[in-house]
Amino acid sequence: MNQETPQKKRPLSQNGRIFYLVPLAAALIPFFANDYLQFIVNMIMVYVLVTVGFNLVIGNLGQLAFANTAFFGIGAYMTAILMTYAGFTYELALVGAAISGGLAGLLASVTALRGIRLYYLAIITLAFGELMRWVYIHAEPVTMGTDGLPLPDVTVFGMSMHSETAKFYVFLLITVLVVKGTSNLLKSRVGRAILAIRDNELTTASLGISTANYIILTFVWSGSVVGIAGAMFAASTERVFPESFGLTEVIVHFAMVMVGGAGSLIGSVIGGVVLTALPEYFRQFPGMEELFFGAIIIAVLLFLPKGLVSLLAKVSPLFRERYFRE
Amino acid sequence: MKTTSKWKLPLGVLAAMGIMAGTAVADDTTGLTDTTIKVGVMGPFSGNASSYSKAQIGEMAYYKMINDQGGVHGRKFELIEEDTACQPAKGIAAAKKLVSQDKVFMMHGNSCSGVAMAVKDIVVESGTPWIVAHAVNPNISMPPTPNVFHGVPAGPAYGYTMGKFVMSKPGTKNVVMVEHSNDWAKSYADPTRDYMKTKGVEPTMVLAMERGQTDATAQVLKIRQAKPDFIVASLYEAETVIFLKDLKKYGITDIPVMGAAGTDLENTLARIGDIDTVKNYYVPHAFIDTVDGPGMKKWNDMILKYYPGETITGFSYVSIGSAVAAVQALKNAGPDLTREKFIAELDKIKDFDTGIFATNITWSADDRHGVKESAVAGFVDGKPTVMKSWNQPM
Amino acid sequence: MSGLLNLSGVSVHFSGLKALTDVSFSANAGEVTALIGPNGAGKTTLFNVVSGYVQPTAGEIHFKGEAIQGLTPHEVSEKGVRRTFQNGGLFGDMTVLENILTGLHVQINSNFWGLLFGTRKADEAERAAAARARRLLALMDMDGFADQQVKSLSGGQQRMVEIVRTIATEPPLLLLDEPAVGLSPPMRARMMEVIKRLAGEEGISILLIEHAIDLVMAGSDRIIVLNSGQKIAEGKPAEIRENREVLEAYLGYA
Amino acid sequence: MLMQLTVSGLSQGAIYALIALSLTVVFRATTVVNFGHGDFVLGGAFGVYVLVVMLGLPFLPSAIAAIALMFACGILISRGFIDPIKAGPHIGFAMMSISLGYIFRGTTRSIWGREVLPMPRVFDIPPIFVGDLVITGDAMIISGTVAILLAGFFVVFYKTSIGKVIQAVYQSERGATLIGINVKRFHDMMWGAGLAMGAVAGILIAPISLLHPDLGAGFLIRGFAAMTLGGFGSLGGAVAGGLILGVTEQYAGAYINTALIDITSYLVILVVLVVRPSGLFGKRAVVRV
Repeated sequence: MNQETPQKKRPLSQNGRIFYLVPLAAALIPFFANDYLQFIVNMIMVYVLVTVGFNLVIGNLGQLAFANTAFFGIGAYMTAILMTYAGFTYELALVGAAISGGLAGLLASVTALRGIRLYYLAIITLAFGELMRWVYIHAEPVTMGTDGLPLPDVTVFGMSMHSETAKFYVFLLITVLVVKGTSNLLKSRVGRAILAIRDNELTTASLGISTANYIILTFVWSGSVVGIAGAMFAASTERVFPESFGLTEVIVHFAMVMVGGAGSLIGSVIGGVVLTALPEYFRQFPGMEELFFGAIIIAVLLFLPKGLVSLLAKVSPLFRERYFRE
Repeated sequence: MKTTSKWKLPLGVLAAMGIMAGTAVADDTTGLTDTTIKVGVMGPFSGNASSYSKAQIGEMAYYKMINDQGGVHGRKFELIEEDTACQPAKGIAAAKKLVSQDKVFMMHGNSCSGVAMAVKDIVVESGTPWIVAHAVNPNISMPPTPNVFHGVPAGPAYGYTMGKFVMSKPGTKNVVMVEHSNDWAKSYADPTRDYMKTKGVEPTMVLAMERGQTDATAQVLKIRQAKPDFIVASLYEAETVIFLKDLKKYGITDIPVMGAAGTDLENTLARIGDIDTVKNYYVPHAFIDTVDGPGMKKWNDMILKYYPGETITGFSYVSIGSAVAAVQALKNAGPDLTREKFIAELDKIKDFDTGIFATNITWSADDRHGVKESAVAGFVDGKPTVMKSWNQPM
Repeated sequence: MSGLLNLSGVSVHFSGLKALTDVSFSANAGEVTALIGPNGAGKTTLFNVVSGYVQPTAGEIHFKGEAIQGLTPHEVSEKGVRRTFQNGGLFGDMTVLENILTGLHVQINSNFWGLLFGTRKADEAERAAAARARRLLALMDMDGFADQQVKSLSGGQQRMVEIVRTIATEPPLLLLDEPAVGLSPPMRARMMEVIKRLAGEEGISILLIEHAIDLVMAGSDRIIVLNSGQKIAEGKPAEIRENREVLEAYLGYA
Repeated sequence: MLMQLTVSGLSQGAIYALIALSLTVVFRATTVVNFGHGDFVLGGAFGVYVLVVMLGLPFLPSAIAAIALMFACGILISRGFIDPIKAGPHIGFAMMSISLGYIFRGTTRSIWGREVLPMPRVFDIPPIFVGDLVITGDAMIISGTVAILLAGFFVVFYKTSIGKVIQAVYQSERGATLIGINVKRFHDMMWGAGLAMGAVAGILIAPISLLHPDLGAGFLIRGFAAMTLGGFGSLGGAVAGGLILGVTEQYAGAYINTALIDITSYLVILVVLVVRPSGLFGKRAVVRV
């Protein structure tokens, strides 16, 4: 590599500033929100990570995998199981959830690498997700079946996380770290390789890039992120139930990715926020959920295929995804 | 430190707002005005268990009727419906909304045991009086907590009823159980098993039949081989019909089938359309009469008055009895209502005839399972009949 | 076995169809070697064989003295044989710069954890790569297009970008599949100039498929002529111009 | 018992076969796997319910009307929802079809969510007893109807000029365009045919299963399992796969554990795709993307 003169101290780019401003502003939410709103805000962060993770596989890598609900459930159950049976503290269980989510991702990627792609991948991962739910229900001695597995007192570094406010600050920290880490990865050769594979796997290989490794990496990272989201979900509900990881969840995840913008990290954040908050807002019209999510995906596919973020990108270059650092 | 000074003012304002918000803590008269009582009604109004929400419909019809009669001590019920979709996470959001945003005086409802278990801690911590009016998991109100009451027969009560009925048939030794793998079915099947065990009978076979299955051949053929004296079928409405039809198909019409609460005879018969297939089907029936019986007419009329077009099934009545008891307790608490007084009055409800439950309600501070037993309904001479035990009409 | 790339007796049969029969030749380091021949002569098949997309039915291919037949495209690419595609292999959803950066992938010295945590080292490796990508684009006078979406470029510009991207991988041997097809005459001349410059200044050896005879004659050091899957001639441009068989088969003398 | 399980499995399997075949018809013609198909299958049944129970029409005309309605729905989906996004990534098709399915399900739920609807029994054929073996009226109606339908389908497909056209387009869309076939209209027709065939399956099963909005997911998964088993994209394979799946469910339930009936399809999908992705009868399975 030719010699470059690295700038010593660079001012934060506009992008960078926004990145830190949003969570800083968010940190003030507990001053306004009642317990209910705080819970919703916490759920928003859970779903932001769910979407961030899912988008990596379907948006960035362009693989149609339904295993996201499975990653989510595995993360949540792993957290509850590690805390209940192995006496893990929450922060350790969180790591366990990330690792087990990652392992589930590895499994999915192995299938993808065996040439099971597109619809085959979709169907096999759909089956995998439903099979996991069957396991949660029937592995009763461990999971307590449909009664749900309660979490022991959730503490982080010895401090209780029972209140929504405490959960909020822990979740905020996790969310910021995971989103920043994902952003770092995407704005590097890793992110470009993933995108290149989506566009044309053969060409990518011809550039000396090991496509298999990056497919594995994407699934594992996606699984870990969603596993972490699962651990947050478990802490939020304090009891893990099989019903939380059924087929309705699949469409919710899809909708979040599509509405925000497939293949866009900022889009994931937007999709997670909007589609967690909106249904809460529409609480008064129960029964509309399937119609709502179905209609919203169709509308996006027909009229806004790149999601809300593409609208914003027209307004401000801040929302344009960049896959390099300068 | 330019940034700090820039943030000082807004931060200070926010902190002050936070403190102010904090001081507005829930007190004993939360959710009350001189003319209203806010009641939170949580139920699965959407999602795949939405047929349970008939229970909330019945209960709300009752409250609306009381409102039309002038309310309680001049206060009318303001019902706030919250959907749980039978999903724990949604239920938690609903409970938190009712407690910390709508600030209801009391909560009455909940159909799904999973959701009820998930929200239990939240409700207990908030001190909101909560009458669980449909979910049957006994652990929701056991061990007792200061503010949670069970207003339906809980699982053990149903299990006791189902088990007792099965064992009341002379010579019952060989029992086969068929059930869904979900919390609903387990809450009936497990206590039934427990009761039968006390009588020295273990099920010969436990078979799974999942929701959405359209065929029960495998189960029925296994039953045919086992030749049981009684079958306990903890199945949801649709699957009950499929199961009974398949029994008939393979010529098993003489083995009695004990169903779970949630199906009723009239609708099951209507769906099957053939009395021969259902003549040996029995269901726990917590109410004084069958759906089409004269005893239920006034309740049916009440529901249809406020919810025209509602199809009435056994689910429709489940929560009305506890609403009757709650209204009684509110009356007894007098015009200067507080949560404390209300809870005290609920605990004074003893052997209370609700006019709809076959069994009276009794609550006390150390036993919140208000309804201890249920009757059973079955066909006698082709007519739906409520009965106490095998061959013993009420 | 003197050249950088040696083919000896390479044949490819697709279920009875003889796409290549017993082809042998060498491409030398630092030279532009051109493959010509009429449509269906087997040029693209030959590229596919060399780059690992098609397995030879018989014969051997050596690169830097190492046998590479039977390797996967990825393995061949790792050995240093890189190619461009006839129908544009650019990543349409990326900008020009990001495309070039993808070409620089293997040269960016950073690991997963460094990138994840955004360590200074990883950051700088990324930034240096971006700077280098811009310089490579400048080499082709393409630096003005760096932040444009690839989709918005003309066909010729896209091909330029693809070549720059392949060069970015610093390949010892570059396989160019019809780089000038569809270009305007000035662009074609420019393309040939660039190719020559690559061989000369950047030290990249080039194996080229090209239809435009004038370009090939002007720009290459050696020419291999294929017809019906067989090599019919080999030599310097001047020699090929004189070769009767070539004239008959290819240049259309009846 | 074995014979009885086989008979009942084949009758269930006939339904799965029809669902799998209708999925395959759309897939082969348009390369779109219809993830909303389970709900469309149910759509046919709900259509009949509305016409027969709510409007009081006789069964047979109602069934034909419901099938025609679903055919029209198929055309609408093809024209209004699939065609406009064909330039986009393939993932879009899957999401579109899932979403359309959810719309169907949401609609039925918002109308009948709190009810379990009985479908009237139309043909009450007494069962036949062969020794210990019972062949029920339902089984006879289902297998009979499906058999006739399948026979008709394969005759049309392999013996008529329409079938030749369909095969031609299956082989090569570009080629078909060259010989003057309107591929867009062909896609519409195949979507219509797929949904109509699915609707038949729904109408056949509804009198047995009653109607509630959640049946669709199970139908979809069983259709997928049957397709996978028979070899994705193979028409005959879909039929064979459906029958084998139906029988496998019964055997697994009776001889191993009744809890397995519900996940047989999932296990079939996982095992087949991992061990032999081409299925039992398929030629190629691995799709390079």
